[in-house]
Amino acid sequence: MINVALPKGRLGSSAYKLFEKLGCGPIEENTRKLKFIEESAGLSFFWVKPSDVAIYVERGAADVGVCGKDILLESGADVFELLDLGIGRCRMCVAGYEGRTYDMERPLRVATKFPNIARSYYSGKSRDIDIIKLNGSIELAPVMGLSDVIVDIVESGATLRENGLAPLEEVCRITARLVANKVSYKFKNVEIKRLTEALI
Amino acid sequence: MINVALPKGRLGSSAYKLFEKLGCGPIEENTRKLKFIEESAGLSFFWVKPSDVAIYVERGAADVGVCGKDILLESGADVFELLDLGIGRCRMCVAGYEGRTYDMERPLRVATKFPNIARSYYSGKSRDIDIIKLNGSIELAPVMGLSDVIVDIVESGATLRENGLAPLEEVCRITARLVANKVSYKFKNVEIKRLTEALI
Amino acid sequence: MINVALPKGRLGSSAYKLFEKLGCGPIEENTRKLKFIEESAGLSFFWVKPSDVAIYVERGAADVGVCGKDILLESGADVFELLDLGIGRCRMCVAGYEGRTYDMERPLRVATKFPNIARSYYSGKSRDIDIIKLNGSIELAPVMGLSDVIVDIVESGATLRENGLAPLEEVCRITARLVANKVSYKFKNVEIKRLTEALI
Amino acid sequence: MINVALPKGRLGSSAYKLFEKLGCGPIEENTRKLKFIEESAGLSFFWVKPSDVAIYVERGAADVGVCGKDILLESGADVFELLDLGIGRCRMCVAGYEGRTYDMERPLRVATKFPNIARSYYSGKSRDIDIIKLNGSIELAPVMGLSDVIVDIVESGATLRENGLAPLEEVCRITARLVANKVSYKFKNVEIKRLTEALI
Amino acid sequence: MNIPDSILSPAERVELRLRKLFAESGYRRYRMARFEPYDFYSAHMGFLGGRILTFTDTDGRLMALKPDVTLSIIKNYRGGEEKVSYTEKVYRDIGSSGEFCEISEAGIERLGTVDAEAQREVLALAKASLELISPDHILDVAHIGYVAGLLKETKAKSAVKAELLKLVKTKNVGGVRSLGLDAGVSSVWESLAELYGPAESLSQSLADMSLNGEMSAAAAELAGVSAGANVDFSIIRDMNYYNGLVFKGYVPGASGAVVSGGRYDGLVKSLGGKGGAIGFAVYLDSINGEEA
Amino acid sequence: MNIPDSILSPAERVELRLRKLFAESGYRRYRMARFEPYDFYSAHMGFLGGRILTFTDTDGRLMALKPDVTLSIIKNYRGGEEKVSYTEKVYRDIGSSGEFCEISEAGIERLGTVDAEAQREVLALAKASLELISPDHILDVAHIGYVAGLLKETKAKSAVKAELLKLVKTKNVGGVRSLGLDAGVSSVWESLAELYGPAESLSQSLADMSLNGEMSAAAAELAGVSAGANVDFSIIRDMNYYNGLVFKGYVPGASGAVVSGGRYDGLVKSLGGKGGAIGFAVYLDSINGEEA
Amino acid sequence: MNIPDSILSPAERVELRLRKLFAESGYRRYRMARFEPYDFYSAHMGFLGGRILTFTDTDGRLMALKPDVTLSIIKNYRGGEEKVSYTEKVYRDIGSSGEFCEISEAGIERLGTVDAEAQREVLALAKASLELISPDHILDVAHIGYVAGLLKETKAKSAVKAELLKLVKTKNVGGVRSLGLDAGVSSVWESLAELYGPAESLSQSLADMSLNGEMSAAAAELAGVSAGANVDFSIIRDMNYYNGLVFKGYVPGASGAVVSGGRYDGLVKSLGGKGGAIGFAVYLDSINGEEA
Amino acid sequence: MNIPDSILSPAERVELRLRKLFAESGYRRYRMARFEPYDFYSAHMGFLGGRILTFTDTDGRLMALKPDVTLSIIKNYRGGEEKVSYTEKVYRDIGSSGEFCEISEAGIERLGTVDAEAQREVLALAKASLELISPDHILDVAHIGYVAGLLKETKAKSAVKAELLKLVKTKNVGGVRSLGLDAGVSSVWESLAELYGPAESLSQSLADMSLNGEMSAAAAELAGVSAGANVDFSIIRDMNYYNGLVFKGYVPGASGAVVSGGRYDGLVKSLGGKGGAIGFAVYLDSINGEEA
Repeated sequence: MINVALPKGRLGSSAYKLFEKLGCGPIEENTRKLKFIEESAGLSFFWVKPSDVAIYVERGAADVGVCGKDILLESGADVFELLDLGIGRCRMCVAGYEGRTYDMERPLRVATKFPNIARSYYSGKSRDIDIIKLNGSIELAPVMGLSDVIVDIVESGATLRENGLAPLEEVCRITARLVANKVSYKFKNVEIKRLTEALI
Repeated sequence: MINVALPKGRLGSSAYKLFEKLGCGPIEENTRKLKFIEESAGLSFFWVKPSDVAIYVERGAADVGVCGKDILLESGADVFELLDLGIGRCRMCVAGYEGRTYDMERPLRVATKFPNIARSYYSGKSRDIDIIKLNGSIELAPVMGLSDVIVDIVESGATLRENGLAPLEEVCRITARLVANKVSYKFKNVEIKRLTEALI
Repeated sequence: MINVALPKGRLGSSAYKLFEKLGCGPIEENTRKLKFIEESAGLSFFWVKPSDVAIYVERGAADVGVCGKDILLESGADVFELLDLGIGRCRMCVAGYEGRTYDMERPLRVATKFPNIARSYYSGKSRDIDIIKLNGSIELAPVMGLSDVIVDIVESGATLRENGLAPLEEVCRITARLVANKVSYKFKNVEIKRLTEALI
Repeated sequence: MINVALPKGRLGSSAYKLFEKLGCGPIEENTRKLKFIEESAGLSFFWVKPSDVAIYVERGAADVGVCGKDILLESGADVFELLDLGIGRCRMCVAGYEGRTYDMERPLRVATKFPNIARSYYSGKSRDIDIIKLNGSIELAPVMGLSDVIVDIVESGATLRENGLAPLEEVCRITARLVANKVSYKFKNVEIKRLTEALI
Repeated sequence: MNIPDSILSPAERVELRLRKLFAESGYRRYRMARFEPYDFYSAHMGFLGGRILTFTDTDGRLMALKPDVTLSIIKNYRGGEEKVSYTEKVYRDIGSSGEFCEISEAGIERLGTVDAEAQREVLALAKASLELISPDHILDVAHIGYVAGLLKETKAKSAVKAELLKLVKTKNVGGVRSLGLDAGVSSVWESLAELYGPAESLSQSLADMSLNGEMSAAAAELAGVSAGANVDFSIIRDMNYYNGLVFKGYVPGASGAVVSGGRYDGLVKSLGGKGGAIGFAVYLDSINGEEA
Repeated sequence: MNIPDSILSPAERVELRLRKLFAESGYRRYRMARFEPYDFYSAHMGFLGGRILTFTDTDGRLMALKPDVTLSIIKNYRGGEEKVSYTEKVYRDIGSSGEFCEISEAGIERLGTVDAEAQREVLALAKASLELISPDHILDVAHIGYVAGLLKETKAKSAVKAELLKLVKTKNVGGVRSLGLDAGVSSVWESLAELYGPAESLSQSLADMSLNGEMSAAAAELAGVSAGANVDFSIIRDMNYYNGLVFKGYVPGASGAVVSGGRYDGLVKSLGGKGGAIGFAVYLDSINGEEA
Repeated sequence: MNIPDSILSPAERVELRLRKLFAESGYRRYRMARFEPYDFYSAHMGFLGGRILTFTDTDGRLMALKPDVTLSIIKNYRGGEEKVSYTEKVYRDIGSSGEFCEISEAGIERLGTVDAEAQREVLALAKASLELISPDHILDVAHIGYVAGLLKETKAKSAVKAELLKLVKTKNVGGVRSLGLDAGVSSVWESLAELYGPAESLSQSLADMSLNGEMSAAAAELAGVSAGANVDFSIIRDMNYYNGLVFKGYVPGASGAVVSGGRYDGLVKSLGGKGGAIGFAVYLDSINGEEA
Repeated sequence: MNIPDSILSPAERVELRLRKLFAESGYRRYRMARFEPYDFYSAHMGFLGGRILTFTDTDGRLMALKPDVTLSIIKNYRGGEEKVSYTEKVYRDIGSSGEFCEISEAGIERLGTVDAEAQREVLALAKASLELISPDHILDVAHIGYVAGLLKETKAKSAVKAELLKLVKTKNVGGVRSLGLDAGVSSVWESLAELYGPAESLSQSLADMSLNGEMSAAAAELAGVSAGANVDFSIIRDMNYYNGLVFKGYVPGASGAVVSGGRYDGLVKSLGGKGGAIGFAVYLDSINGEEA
């Protein structure tokens, strides 16, 4: 029996669709439950916050999981990255007011949900920054004068435009991945391999 | 003009209701916009993630805000706590499997959204712990064997029961507070005082 | 057989005289040899640099020794101080040019053979100092402008006068002591007690 | 007027002899005084403990000095080393009991007047040691069981033999040097150059 | 000497003007070249608060990056009337980022007799310092003695008393009320938490609220020196060190106080000295450009 | 001497059994009483990885809480054939909590000639060590030389090559493919990332995939020593230090490898020594009770 | 399990024998995996003495290399009758060299009621521990209460009293005499400094020298438990922590005590606990080969 | 603004004059608010020399008390023509006492094209800086390229070459001779060690002593820029960082150089940058009162 951690929400649903190929029942019945078992497929699923999938897998509470690349980069989770599922496409960007310049002598105030990604991105440019860790509506930070720029996920860019902001620099591209716990991978190798191939 | 940070969601809505006393228009029109101004009341509102209100106020991006006590304790934000609004009542609890005991020689694995609160609570009992920081569905952690217990908000306790868990210890009681930035409070003292009195 | 460390030079000779009471042969024959045994008295002697006696005794290479209080203070040796032999009287002093004053903003330059004694003396007066560790002719340091003052042993004070210096402050008074290794004292208690009483 | 620091004792006397070439009066009159001036030669001399010469010169209390290489190595004094005077020849050696072996698992106990030289010598062989800093009669340390070996100056080796010890390893060769303060050398360059040439 | 403004940053200009101001007011300069042992500071955390960076000196002693200058000045105080000023770099972690920075701090200490005149002089200098930073500014004052007096009237466990002080510092009136103290005392605590406004207009009510001589005396002393300032008891400090007047100064834009001071005879005592002490520090790095 | 199991923790029992095992196999014990300077470790971060705790010694030198024993053994290696074992406390930060702990580590180093026999012996000891911890266990092997050879065939910037290694370590086949290398080479990299299974069955394919002599030689060497183990190239280590066989051992329950080792002639060289070196460490603290 | 002596060092053999001894005497084992904050130790320097190495944890807290285990055991003591033993690595600078080492320490703590029986048991275990190290050994005892009582009779400044204790610790009889105390009191201090010999023969004189009830009681208590030991007041410890029996054990060759212990209800109190505490530590690294 | 000298220390007056001088010469000011990681400095010890104090930041990173500003300026250099100046506090242990102090340092860096004109300008500024400190001063120059050229002609082990440089730095002519190098080369080394005097008079001999083009070129470059300075090769610096002109300035009374600088394209390169770099530092704390 393989333990699968799925991200709640839209990403999770499209992720689960992929598992139907393995003979898993339709999602309808399942989204309501926190966890459910698909005997036939030898799979046991549970839903968690997207940003929590990585730690569940890293610590072995799940054998495999579906997880955005952004989460993997931010958490630095020590897991196997078996498959790019090609879903959940977006970009990690620096966003702010176009054409505005900032005093290089004072640290740049960066609001973000991804402090580690932001830190490594700017240290690569040896730019001093003050990280302001937020949990949501990051795009509001510059609007309210809380930060100079933000580092965040950009899909359509609509939210940014609504707030008069624009993507200024692309940090990296994001998609969802199938990840596996390193020890589980070895002790349940056959099952996990089968699963992986089925999802390709 | 006073800048007010409101927490998105249920808490925010009931919080805003209190402002209607100050002659603010009905919420319907306003929940859709990220920010909106109530000229008459001399108030400018914006909605942010509940857990972000404290930092907006502490850093002066908002003059005042509505914020759960849990967030204040976790962030340790340096703000004035002007009013207990009496809404958003709940308890911060340690929850887990009733009657289970844990090896005192190994650190207790604690899953939580509130690492600082958890740390100070257990250090008070000089108990070694491993904090597992999660972002949601904390109650799943013990179920999946990710942690021994959790430290989280408990309202009805229904979610815990569904997962076979129970509140084991109460850490503290929570309600929503009206908080103010310390410098704004002084430079906009009259307005903020009026606002406060109106909300009592 | 008790191992005795004696300080070379004048102090050692007068110290040894005290042992003659225990039936040790006259010094003449013995000063020439580095070490010599007095079977009858059950004593074995050896001569070392006065400033080395303390460490020989502390580390048990000698069971007992004769040692100036200045050496004990400087080395902080962890030994029993059994007897004040009343010989080798002198004073530890701060010496310098009378009536000269020094800029309190800059550290006082102190030349000395006794850095630890000097340091603790001045830290007691919370005065910043620069220690200049010398091995001899300390009185020359101020004369040559190497230091502002010195911390050194003063007997007659003649040497200071010759160099136009004078004792400015007394740090402490010095005499020679009979010291014993702490473990030896316990395992050879009877013999060491007899020895001590004989020297009173 | 050049300030010259001379080492007291045999080395100093033979060193001073070299200065007679510059028209300095015979030593007899001078050894008694702590300091004396040779107007004609434009030199002012003073006698200090051999091990103190280096610091007098480094700190500019003397413009030049005569100093054993052992002192230079031990003190690491930051001075110019203008001339090898070829006097005071000897060797720095590790000495101990021939043919004795020591438990490599426990640090080797090394008695010495030269802790820095000893430390760097043994760290070069990555051998753990316990330094026992003594001020004289180093050869006694192994005899009394205070240390396993010693690191010390060896001239004839007679003293070692008397104590049943032998030189085991040569650390380096020693002679006396003419050293100069780095700033004096520049501001009094002509005089110091003349002096140096005269001593060659 | 004449120095072109162009080679000075706003903070540096203020710093030099402050030094001029302090010197003209007869405050001799104190310089702090060396570091202090960590244990010296850790023994007075109540006075410092915050976090201290440590390093180990070349002779193995645990030292601290100086978080503060006042402690060293007091330590070296040998009695008598002293007027000392300083401008030093100190080390603090700056807000959220938690990273440590070297920041500039200026300040004065007046040691010896601390009478009303002395307090007025120091408050005047604090106001003058604020003026040098920004024409638009606020100076808040409070009096520790008043709180101490009130504590004496408060029948409660020490844990509750500690809680009370925290509630006043966050102006948490509701919190005070919820402690369910004896009504008379409670109402005073609530007022203390709530109170904010010009000293002139509030002095009377402070006097009226007094429950004992200590409080009345404190109210009177405060009234006598605080002209032009606002009363705000949320600025009270550790009562083991501070014992009388305390004050903080603010300018728009800065995220916290730019001037902070008070009277701390308690610190002198705890450092084995005698006599009174009053002074303040100016946090120069919170000055970001727009200035007088 | 006879010791009642009751006074020993599971980890301690394993530790003593390991010491017995190593001693009987002719490995003399190495003891590490003192600390090493921080710079000694920081110069070989590639070998260590992870974080190092520093403190300053009483004479002002920056020292490290030993994160590892191997480095010290190699540093003191004076050439010749040596068989060394150790059981020491080392200091690492344990996973997410980021807090540092003192953990027990045992291990062996075989220095000098490292031929097939030597490799088989060390692998056998690794297996025996796993057996002492849990009857149910897995031993994975890989060969750095094989990867080194493949890198030679790979025309790409060093940044890309570094990326390739990271992708293999996370078994990120898709990531390899997306780099768009020349098809032939890419397919080998993809297989390396994907490959997992018994050495017996995979040795042949490794041989077949070889693109040059170095790879064939490596494949052959691996085949010759790896009976009973699984091939998994995700365990490869820093190539500046490791040069041949590498391996890791796992037991159920432990969150990571409990045995980790390989051949690191490169480390000997970088520490100024001569000759080969192979060995492994056993992480005793990951042992939590259920044991042989 | 059966372990060949050959794989154990002398110190390790003693350590295991001690663990057996402690376990059989009903002492449960305490393990200390994590480090404590520096401030925890620095607050109790009087109990520890010596120097503490610090490092900063990954979350920026100033931590200490544990110099001692007792403090942590007491800190975690929740009342009731407890018998705890430990064998841990601790960190101390070794004598002159000033360099820090990791050294092994074993010990026991008996917490709760500390009556004569408890004291006899602990002393017996101390003796048994010494026996395990060397058949030739000495156990010295003293009683803090006796000194405390004497101090009460001593009319002198606290500085002088501190000096008196230092003089007793160095058996400096002359030093005591030179202080010129009131003759009666002085002579007792002198005897305390001088006194050394079998408890059996000295108990009477201690009783006779008593100047008050506290001293008599202490003398009686000491007499009741110290059979087979020597009396030596130079081993007394910090009186803020120790309050009754103290003792040290010696073997030939070792440069200091190999066993050190006593009663420290004061420490329990200062750590906010209730009840008595007595125990001792064995310094395993001073064991260099020749053993029982 | 006009500042009364009285409120400034001699060092501060010099500092402000230097800032004026540098600003007027077109050097923009660089400020260094934060600390750098220790590893950043330790990787360039050859450039720094001396000892570095470390502390651990609140997020557990090992940081350094900045011992130097140049490294940070170069690290942030993004190419192009740059003229940067600074005045910062740096941390060094002051001579024998071994205690660490916070000391003031001012300096400039000219980055980009370093031609004769640039070198003359920087040397002129160095001289002007010395003039601001004391009318009586000395400026010494040397050329790393000349030594590099000579090393190429020297057939010897690298250990011997290292020794040669040390001997030149201590003007140890005899030491050079005793190495018994090939006569021709040895005599040049001996002259380098001995050489001291006005550049004007020594330039020719340097040219004559040249053994290859590199040396001639260096001699020529030095002659072209060093008017008014003394030649002294004892001031040469680490050749991995410095590559051309080096110089030091002295005033009477100060125990070492008060100005120290040179050309260090090598440092730019080792920090991953492109282009040349020349600059110098002024040690303000060696200024003790008597000044221009």
